[in-house]
Amino acid sequence: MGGGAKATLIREDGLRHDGRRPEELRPIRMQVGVLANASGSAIVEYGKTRVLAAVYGPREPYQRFMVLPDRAILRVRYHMAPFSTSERKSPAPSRREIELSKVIREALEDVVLLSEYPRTAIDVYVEVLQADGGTRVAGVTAASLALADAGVPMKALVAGVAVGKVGGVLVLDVDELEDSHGEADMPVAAAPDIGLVTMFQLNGVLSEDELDRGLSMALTAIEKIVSIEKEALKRKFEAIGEEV
Amino acid sequence: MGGGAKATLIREDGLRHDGRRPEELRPIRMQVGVLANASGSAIVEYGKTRVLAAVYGPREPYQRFMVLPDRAILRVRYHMAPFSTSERKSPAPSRREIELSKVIREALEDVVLLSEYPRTAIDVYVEVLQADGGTRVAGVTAASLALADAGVPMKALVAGVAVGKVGGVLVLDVDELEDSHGEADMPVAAAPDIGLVTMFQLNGVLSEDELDRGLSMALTAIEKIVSIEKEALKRKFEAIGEEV
Amino acid sequence: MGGGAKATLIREDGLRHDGRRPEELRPIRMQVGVLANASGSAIVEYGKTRVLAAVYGPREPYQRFMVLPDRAILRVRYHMAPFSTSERKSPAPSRREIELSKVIREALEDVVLLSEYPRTAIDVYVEVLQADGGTRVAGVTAASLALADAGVPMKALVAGVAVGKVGGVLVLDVDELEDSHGEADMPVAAAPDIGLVTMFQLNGVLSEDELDRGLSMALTAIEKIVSIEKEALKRKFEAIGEEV
Amino acid sequence: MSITPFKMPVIPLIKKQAYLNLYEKGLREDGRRLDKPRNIEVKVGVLDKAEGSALVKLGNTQVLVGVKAEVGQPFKDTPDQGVLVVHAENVPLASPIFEPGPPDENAIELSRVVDRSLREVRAVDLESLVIRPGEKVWNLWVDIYVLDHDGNLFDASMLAVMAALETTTLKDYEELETGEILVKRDSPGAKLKINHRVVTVTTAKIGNYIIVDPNFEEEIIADYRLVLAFDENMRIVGAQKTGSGGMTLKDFKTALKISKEVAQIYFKALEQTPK
Amino acid sequence: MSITPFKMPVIPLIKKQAYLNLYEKGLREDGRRLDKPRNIEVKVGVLDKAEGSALVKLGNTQVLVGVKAEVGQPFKDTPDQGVLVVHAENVPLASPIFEPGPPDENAIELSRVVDRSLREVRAVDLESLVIRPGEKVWNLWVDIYVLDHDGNLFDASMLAVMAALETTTLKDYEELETGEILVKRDSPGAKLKINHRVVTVTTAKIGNYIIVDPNFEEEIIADYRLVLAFDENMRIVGAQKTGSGGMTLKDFKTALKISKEVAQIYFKALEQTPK
Amino acid sequence: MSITPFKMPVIPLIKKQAYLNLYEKGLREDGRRLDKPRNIEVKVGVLDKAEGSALVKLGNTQVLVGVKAEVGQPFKDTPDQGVLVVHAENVPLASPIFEPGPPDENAIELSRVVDRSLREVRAVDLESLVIRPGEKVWNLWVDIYVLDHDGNLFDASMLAVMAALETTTLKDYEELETGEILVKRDSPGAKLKINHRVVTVTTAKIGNYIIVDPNFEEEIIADYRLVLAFDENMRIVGAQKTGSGGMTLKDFKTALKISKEVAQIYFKALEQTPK
Repeated sequence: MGGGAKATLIREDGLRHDGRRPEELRPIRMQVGVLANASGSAIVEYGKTRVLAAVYGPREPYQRFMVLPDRAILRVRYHMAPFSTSERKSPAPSRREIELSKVIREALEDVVLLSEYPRTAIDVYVEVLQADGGTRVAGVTAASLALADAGVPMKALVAGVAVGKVGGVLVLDVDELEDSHGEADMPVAAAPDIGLVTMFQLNGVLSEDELDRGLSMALTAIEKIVSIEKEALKRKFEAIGEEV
Repeated sequence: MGGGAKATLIREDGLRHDGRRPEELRPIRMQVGVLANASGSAIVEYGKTRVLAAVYGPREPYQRFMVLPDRAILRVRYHMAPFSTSERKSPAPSRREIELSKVIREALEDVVLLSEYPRTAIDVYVEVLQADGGTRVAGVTAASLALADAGVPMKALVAGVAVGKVGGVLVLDVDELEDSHGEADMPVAAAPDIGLVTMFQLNGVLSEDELDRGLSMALTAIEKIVSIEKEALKRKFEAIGEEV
Repeated sequence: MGGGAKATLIREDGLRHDGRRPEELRPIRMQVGVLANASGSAIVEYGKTRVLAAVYGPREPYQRFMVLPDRAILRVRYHMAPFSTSERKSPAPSRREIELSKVIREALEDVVLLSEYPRTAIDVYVEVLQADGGTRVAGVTAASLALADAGVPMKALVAGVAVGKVGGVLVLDVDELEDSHGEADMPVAAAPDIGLVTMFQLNGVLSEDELDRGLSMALTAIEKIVSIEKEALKRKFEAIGEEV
Repeated sequence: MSITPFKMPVIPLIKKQAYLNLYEKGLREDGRRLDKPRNIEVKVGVLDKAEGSALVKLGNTQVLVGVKAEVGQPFKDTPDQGVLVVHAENVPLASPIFEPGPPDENAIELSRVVDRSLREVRAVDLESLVIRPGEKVWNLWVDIYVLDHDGNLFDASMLAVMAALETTTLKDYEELETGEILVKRDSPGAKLKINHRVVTVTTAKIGNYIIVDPNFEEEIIADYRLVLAFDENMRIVGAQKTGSGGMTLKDFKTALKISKEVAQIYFKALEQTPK
Repeated sequence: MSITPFKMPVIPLIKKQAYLNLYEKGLREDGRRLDKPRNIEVKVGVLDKAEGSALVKLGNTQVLVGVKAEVGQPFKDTPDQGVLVVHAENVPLASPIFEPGPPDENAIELSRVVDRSLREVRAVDLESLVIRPGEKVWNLWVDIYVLDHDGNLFDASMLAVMAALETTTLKDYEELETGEILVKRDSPGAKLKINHRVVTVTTAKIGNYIIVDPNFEEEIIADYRLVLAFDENMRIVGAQKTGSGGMTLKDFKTALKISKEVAQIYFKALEQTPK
Repeated sequence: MSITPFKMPVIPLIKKQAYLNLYEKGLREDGRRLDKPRNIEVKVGVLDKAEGSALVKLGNTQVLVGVKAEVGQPFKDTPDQGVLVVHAENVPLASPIFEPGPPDENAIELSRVVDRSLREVRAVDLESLVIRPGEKVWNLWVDIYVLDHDGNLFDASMLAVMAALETTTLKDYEELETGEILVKRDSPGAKLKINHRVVTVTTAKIGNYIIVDPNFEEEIIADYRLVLAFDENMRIVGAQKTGSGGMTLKDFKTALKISKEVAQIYFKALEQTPK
C-alpha cells in the first residue's frame, strides 16, 4: 500500500495496467518433482512470481526433543532468494519472512494428516526465486503440491491467491505494482474440497461489502488453481506411467 | 560520573537539587503480588525509578542438563524496557545489563535456601520500567520481595541503595542527575537481619574515610528499606486474611 | 594480491625487500610447553609472525552428542587477536577465519591417530598474536607441535610454509608485504616423513611450471621446518630430563 | 523456520469438555457470555520518560505500551513522512511460556498486525512528523510490553497502543545553525496528530463455538483465532487468521458480526479513558 | 571452530567396495569413465529481477546464480574499483544434510574459493565499474543458490557464476544534481566487461583412484578433493585441497593432468551456451 | 540471563579442608602467606603491531594486553574527549573452562571493572586524544587477552593494561585537505598522557580466612572475592564484590587493610618494569 497512485492501475477501458480484467488471474504454471534430493518438490509461477517448494520427511527431527507423541510436527520456512527482489535482499531472515513462515505453516497444518506420523518432522522449504506480488500465496500452492508429490497424505489440496483493491476496484491476483500502490491486499488460501479457508490476512482498508465480495472472488479463483494443481500432479503420474 | 558539574547538585542551603537532605531517601513505594501468572511479583519505586520483578519456580529448567544435584540454580535477568530511558534503549541485552544480571544474582544467591530444591531452577526477572538512578539496587529490593511473595524460603530479606558523592558531599539514594554529574556512585545491597553485604560496587573516587562513612549510610538506609519490605509483605497477608 | 607493485619487492641485486634470497626462510623460532593449563602448547614465530597454539584433550566433549563411535573428533579454531593486525580486528570470527579453521583442521586430521580415542574430542586452538604473512601455515606448525607436546599420537609431524610469486620471481615464506603486492600466494603444509601434502591452496596466478617449482620449494622448506620442530621437542624432553 | 508448537501446556480433554458444556449454555468459566469481552481498564500517562504511554488490563492480561519520539531520518522512499516502528517483546515475567531472547514468531506477528492495522488506514498522521523533508523527521518507537499474559494479546496491545498514541506529545524543537535539531525536553510540546482510531477484535473458534476475547486457556484449546481491525467508521482496516485450524465462510461471518459489536465496546473504553 | 563432521551419512563399506571394483574396470556407477564429468546444461537469463543469472545442471546437481548490480561505495583502499561480493547459501531444500541458518564452513569455503579464482586473475574488470572514483561504484552481488546437491558444488557453482557474469548487464544511469545516481531500470544497459573466463575442476581421491566431478556419494567416500581453477589460457588461477586426506605429489600430478582436460569440456559448455 | 554456575570443576571437600588447615598455619599451598601475592613479571612492548602492549605473569596466570590507537569519531556527548574501549576475551586456550564464543558475563565483568577503575579517576587523559573537536579523536582499543588462567584475572589484567597504556605511543599525523587524518605509521610519535596509575587488588574469603591474589582453585572454593582499585594516592577508585557469598563489615575492613599493602607491591612492580 502507501504511495500515491503513481501508475494508472486501472485504465480507462476498465482493464488493469497489464491488460488483465479485474477478475483475471495471471498465467499460472506448475510442475512437480523438479528436485532429485527432496521427498517432494514443486515449482509454481503466477505471472513473474516464481516459487520453489521442497518437502523432506516425515523424518526423525534434527533435535530429538522436538517431537510430539501423537503426531508429526510441521516445520516451514518461507525464504526469499537474495536475487528475487528489485533490491538485493539480505539472506538473513527478516521479520516479514518469520511471520510468513508461520502463516504458511498454519495454512497447511489443518490439511496434512500429521497424526499418521507420530514423533517425526515434516519439513517444508519455500524459496521465492522471483517476487512480483503474491509470493506467500504462490508459496502455499507450491508447498501443497510438494507435499502431495512427497506422498504425504492430506485431507485436500490447498491453494492461495491475493485479492486487491486498486483505484477503487477489487482485482484478483495482485502483482507487485498493484500491491505497492493499491488500497488493499488480501491474501487468502483455502482447501476448497473441504470448504475451509486456511490463510486469511488483510493489509489495507475495505468496507464489509468489499470484504465479502473479495473473499468470494478469492475462493472462486482458488478452486480454479486447485484444478491446475491436480493437472500438474496427474501429468507427473502419467509420466511415471509412461516410464514403467 | 563524567561531565562537569552542569547542574548545582548541592544548593547553598546544603540541600540537594531536588530538595532532599544528603542522607534522605527518595519516596519509596512497594507492592507485592502485582502479576497473576508469576509465582511471585513485586513493583518497587525509589522516586521516579520504577522496577518490576517476577519469580517463576522452583520449576524444572527449560534445558534439562542445566541443574545441580544438591540445590536449585538461580537464573536472574536484569533488563531495561525500551521506554525506560531518555533515549530509547535497544531491547537486545547490553554489556551493562549482562554484568548487572550477574551482580543481582550474586546479591540474592547467599540468602535463598537453594538446597531446599535440588535439580530445579528459580527464575528471577527484573524489568526496569523507568530509570532515574539506582535501578540495580531497586531491582535487588524488588527481586527479594518477589521471592518472598513466591514463598521461596530465604535466610533474610535483601534490599539495596546507592550512595553517591556529589559536590564533595556523600548523599544517599542518588538519582540519575546526581549519578551522571557526581564524583562517585556506590551501589550496596545487604541482608541486615543476618549482617551481610551481598552487593558492593564502587564507580568513582573515594577516600578510605568516605568509603567507610558511605557504607554506614547505606547500611542504615537498607535497614529502613527492609522494614518497608516487611510492611509490604504484611499488607499482602492481611489482604489475604480479609479475603478468607 | 591486488594493488600495483607499490614497493620494490625484488631489488636490483635479486634479493627481496627485507634482504632475503628468494628461497630463504625468515628466522624461525619455536618453543613448546609454554602454557600451564593446556594439555600441550607451542609458540611459533616466522619472522614477525607469531602464533600460539594449545591443545586440550582427548576429553569428553562439551556437548555429549558431538562424538564418533570409532574415533576422536578434532575441533580446530584459528583466531586472530584483535591487536595482531595493522587495523584492529573485530574479535567476532570472520569468514576468513572460519575457512582457515577448516583448512587447518584438514591439514592435521590425517596424521593424528584419532581412532585411539573413540568418543572423545581433541581441541586445538590457534591464536595469531602477530600477523605478518603466513599465519595459517605457522598455525599448522604450532598446532602440530602442541599436539606432540600434549602427547597425542601422530603418524608424523606436520609443518607449513607459503610460497609466493613477486615481481615474477618465486619466493619462499612470503611476508605480509609480499602477500599484499605479489602475484600469487600458495600456502602448503605437509608431513614429509610420510610423504603427504595435507594443506594446499593457491591464491593467485601461476603457470603449470611455476606451480611445480613452487611446490618443490615448499616441500624442501617444510622438511627443514619439521627438523626445527623436532629440535624444539627435544629441548623440552632434555629439560625434563635435567629436572629429574 | 516456523515449527508446530510442541511445548505448549496441555489442557486436559476433560477440561476442554467442561468449557464446551458451558458454551452450550451460552456461558464461560468466568461467567461471561460468548460474545462479551472481559473487563477493560485503560490508564494513560503512566511513564515519565516516554512521550506517550498506556497500561491496559483486559481481565488478567496486562499490557504496557511506551511511545518514544526521537529525531531521526525518514525512509528513503518516503521523505515526506515520519517513521513509525511497532515492536513487541515477550517479556518473560509475563508468562511461564515466555523465555528470554529476541522476539519469536508470535511476538513478531503481534507487532506486525498492530503495525499494519495502524499503517494502512493512516491512523497516525505521518506527514505531520516531518521536520525537514528528506532529512529530519520524528521517529516514533511504539514498544509493546506484555506484563501478564492471560490471552488476547492482540486486542489488549492495540488498545494500549492506541491510548498511548492518542496521548503522545511531541516536544518543541529548534533548528540549530549546524542543521542539528535541538529538542526542548521540558517544553509543553504538541499532541501527536491522529487521523483514525483503530481497535482489533479477536474471536476464537472452539468446538462449534465462536467466542470473543479468549483467555489463555481458551487460546490453547482454540482451533484458530480471527483478528479483525476496525476504524471508527467501522471499515475493516486489517485482518489475520492465526492458528492452524481452517475456517468456514459461515464461521467467518459469525465472527465478523460479533466483532463489530465488541469493537464498539473497545471504542467506548478508549473514549472514556481519563486523559 | 571447525569440527570433524559427525553427522554425515555413512556409506556402507560394501557399497564403497562396489565403487572401487567399478573404478578398477575404469567405470563409475553411472557409466562414466573416471576422467569424465557428468552431463552439463547451462541456461542463462533465467531470472527477471537479476542483472545476470544462470542455472547449471551438472548431472543431478543444480545451482542457480543471480547477479545483482547496485550503486554503492568502493572499498576505501580500492577507490578505483567496483565491488564484487560472492555469497553462497546452503539452501535447505537442496539436500537432507543442509539445515536452515547462516552459511556454514562448507558454504563459506565454496564462496571464497569461487571468489578468489575470479579475483586473482581479474576475471571481472572491476575498474570498469567505477561511476565516480572513490565515491560511487557498481557493487556486484553474486549469489550462489544450490537447489539440488548431488556433489561437486565447486564446479557447478563456478560454471553458473561465470555464465551469469558473462550475461550481466549494467543499466544506464544518470547523475543527479544532488550527486545521487539514478539508475534507469528499463534501459538496455551495457554488458559487464569480462577479462577472463574461469572454470574450476574438482577431482577426488578414492581408494587408489583419482576421479573427476564426484557425485555426492563419491564425495562422502573420498579421502580428499582437489579443486583447480583455470583461465582460458590454462593458467592456474586458484587451488584448494578440501577434505582431510593427505595428498601425494604423484596424485597431484595425475589430478592436474585430468583436470586440464576436463577444463576444456567446461569451457566448451560455456562457449556453447545460447545467450 | 545470569545463571548459577553449574559446570565448574568441583574441588573435593577433602582438598578444601587441606587448604583451610594450611591457612590456619598462615600458609598456602605454594608456600605463600595469606596476604602475599604471587611472583609478578611485567614485560612491555611485546607486540609490534600494537601501539602499546604488555605481558603479565602473576604466578601461572598469564595475560597479554594490546592497545591499538585508531583515528575515529568521539562520542556525541563528549566531543572533547578521545574514546577508550576495554574489551576482554576468554580465549579458550587459557583454560579448560573457557569455550569459544562471545565474551560471557565473567569476561564482561572483568573488562567493565577494569574500564571503570581507569575511567572514574581519569587515569588516561582523554582530553589529550582530541584531533579535531567533535569530529576526529583517537580511539584506544585495549584488548585483554588471557593466555593462561590460574586465578586472579582482575589484578593480572589491570597490571597488564596499566603497563601497556604507560608505554603506548600515538603516531604523528597530518590533516589532509579533504579533512582526512593521515597517520604516519613509521613516525616516532608521542607517549600517551597518563594522569594516574591504577592497580586493583583482589582478596578472597575462604572459610574464615581472607587471602589475597587467589589462584584458580582458591577462587573455586571462595565464598566471594573483593576487588578494590587504588590510584597512586591510595584513593579508592573502584570496587566490586564478585561471587555469591555475603560479606561482613569486619571482613571488608580486613580485606581493605591487606589490599592497601598489596597495592604497594603492585605499584612497585609497575615502577620497576624495564621500558
